[in-house]
Amino acid sequence: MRKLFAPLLVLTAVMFAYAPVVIANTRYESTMFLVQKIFYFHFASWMAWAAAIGVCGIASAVYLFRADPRGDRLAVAGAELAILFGAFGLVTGSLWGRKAWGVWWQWDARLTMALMAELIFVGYLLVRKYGGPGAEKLAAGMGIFGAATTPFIYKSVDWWRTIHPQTSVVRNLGETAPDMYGAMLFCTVAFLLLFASLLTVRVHLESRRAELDRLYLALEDQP
Amino acid sequence: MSFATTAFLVLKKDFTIEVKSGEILYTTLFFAVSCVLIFAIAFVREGQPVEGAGAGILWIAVLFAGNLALGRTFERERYGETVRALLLTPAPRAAIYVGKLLGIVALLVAAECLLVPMVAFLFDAPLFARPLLLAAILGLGTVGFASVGTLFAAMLVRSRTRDVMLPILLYPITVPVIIAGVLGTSALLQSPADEPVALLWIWLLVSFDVVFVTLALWTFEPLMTE
Amino acid sequence: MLTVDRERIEGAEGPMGVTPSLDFDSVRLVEVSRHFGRRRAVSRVSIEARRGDLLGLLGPNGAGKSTLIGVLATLVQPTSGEVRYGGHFARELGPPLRRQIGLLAHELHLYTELSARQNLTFFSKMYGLDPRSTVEPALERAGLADRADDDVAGFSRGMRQRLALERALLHTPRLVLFDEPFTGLDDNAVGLVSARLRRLAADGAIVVLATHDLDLAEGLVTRVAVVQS
Amino acid sequence: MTRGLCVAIVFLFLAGAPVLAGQQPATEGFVPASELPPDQQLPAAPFLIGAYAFIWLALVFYLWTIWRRLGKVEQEMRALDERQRSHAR
Repeated sequence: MRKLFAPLLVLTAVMFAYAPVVIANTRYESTMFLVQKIFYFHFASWMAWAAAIGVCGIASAVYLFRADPRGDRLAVAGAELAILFGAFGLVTGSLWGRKAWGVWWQWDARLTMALMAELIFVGYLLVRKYGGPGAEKLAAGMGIFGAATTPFIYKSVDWWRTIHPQTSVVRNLGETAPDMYGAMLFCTVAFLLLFASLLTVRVHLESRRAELDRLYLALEDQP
Repeated sequence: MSFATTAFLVLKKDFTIEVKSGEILYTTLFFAVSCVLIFAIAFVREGQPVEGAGAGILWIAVLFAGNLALGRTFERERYGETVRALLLTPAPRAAIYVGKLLGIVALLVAAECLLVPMVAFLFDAPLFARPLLLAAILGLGTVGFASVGTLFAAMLVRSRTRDVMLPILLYPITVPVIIAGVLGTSALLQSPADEPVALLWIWLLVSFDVVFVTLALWTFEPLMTE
Repeated sequence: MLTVDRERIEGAEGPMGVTPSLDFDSVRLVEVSRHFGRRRAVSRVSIEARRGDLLGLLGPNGAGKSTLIGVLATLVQPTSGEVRYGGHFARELGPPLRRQIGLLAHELHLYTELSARQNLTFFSKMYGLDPRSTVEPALERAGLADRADDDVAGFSRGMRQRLALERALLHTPRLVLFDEPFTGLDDNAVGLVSARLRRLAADGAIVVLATHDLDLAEGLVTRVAVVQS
Repeated sequence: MTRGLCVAIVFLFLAGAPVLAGQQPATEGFVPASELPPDQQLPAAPFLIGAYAFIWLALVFYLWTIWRRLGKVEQEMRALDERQRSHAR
């Protein structure tokens, strides 16, 4: 991982720096014009967010059943990044909504779902912080259940309120506007790479903390 | 020890204690009733209830009371650390979970038997127009909420901050149950009742229940080991 | 020592499983540690106890005795190190192993809302025993035959302790774990509990007793392990 | 080593920022003005810039928190190391 990290970082940074150029070179969408360009980062944020939730859920299960501390570290990192990318999605979505629908918050299905999911992962961090000794295990339960409930929240909120563009829009893009589709793919890959680098850095922080704990214990063991 | 026998024993034990003291049943019922009355203050305008408030009030009362009942039930197991004694028996641990879950569900169903007529009466809601569909929504929603709630309350027994942690963890995760319950019930309260929509929500509740009961059975044992 | 058929053990978790029997002659902790972050509950403890031993885990409060008892009871997972029951590891065994463990902690593991008889009946059923043949003798031994149908809530500390002891031993476990069993007992009750412990060890059980009270432990335990904080 | 990496990330992202800033005005000139209705052009830009700016700021802020937390851990490690050495003496 360590060997791969430096190239990963460089690639992420280059793609990220180049993304605005790619976006600037796409055509304007016919009904929303300029504000539509938020979409590229907005969509990419959700992809990275979904990846973060998946990582948190799976890593929690690994920690719970294998008692492998690496699973725990990965799960914390996943939960924090789910909050970060969720915030990206919520804020860009809200700004888009302000322009497209004239209100900041419309109880739109996807935004509402994202807000609920944010609650779950903030809850995850709260358990870790205030759960007392052995809270990692409680948090692992929260991680598994949080990841499992997200699709249900998605479906239920979808049926409750739907004014968000349907996912078919994304599919149609490939045929109607290949440059838009390309830019979307480019941004998604950039965000996923960003997610991977942030995950690596955050896991590194957690393993340093574990190392510190180990040193403290070793110090106590000395005569 | 078979799975069913264990679950039944744990349920019977909880039932015996509850019949003797009645503590959790009466406090939960009283709390649920006061919830409904408090909501009446917010949702009754000029002597008339706000349209469609009945479904929301009914579900919020059930979920708040559920949280209280879960906390009390496991406080009882924590006192004297009987939860450890249960885990130490050779009985399958998942069966202990099922026994506790059935107890909570029975308690909440008892509370609903009181709340439904009360909400129908106070808010002029035609709750008894489609009794079977309403029973299905309430029953499935209760099982969904209680399945996650029982697991979390059980694992939080070890935590000092369990009182605040339980609602913090439980409500966000059971958002689908809350949405499906409230919207399914309001679909039934419309005139005429919107049956296809109610069935859609029932379908969502069924899949939620299946997924979460399975997950809880699967994770109960490792989550309960310290 | 009995070899255990893995498949039958796994079946024991299933709906129709029957708990197979399992027995062992010794319990061994090898380099067992349990940490909570940088807080250490137990650090690299190695002890061994055999049948007939009355092993005293001595040490001040907060030295991790309760955690060790929890580890031995399979309720607490060690961070590192291994726990062996005879030739087996704890994680291989599950229900058949729990069938052989009896635990009496400072908290008494009794439902105070239920009567003495109801408590014993419930737990004997949970252990898959026949309550008709186990409950009455246990009540007799606890000296509670005449108060069998009174709620535990009305019992004195000594009565509760005697009942808790019999509850923990209902299923005649091979490994008997006691965590501070003498707290709040008068001299008479201490004598009774001590006599019961000696008899258990003489009957071939492995008895582990955790206490901070050196005076009581002296003359009772046959082997000593000191846990330092 | 890790601290260096963190600095490198922040630096690289910050280096990207001027590109973004430089591109924003360019996007408005990218399509001939006739293709955009005049009432659409101005009001949309702040939202777009705001959205992208938020992502950058939040990202930099998050990296800063990781950096700070990592710094704290490393500092504590050094303190521990020193304590151990004085202990040995």
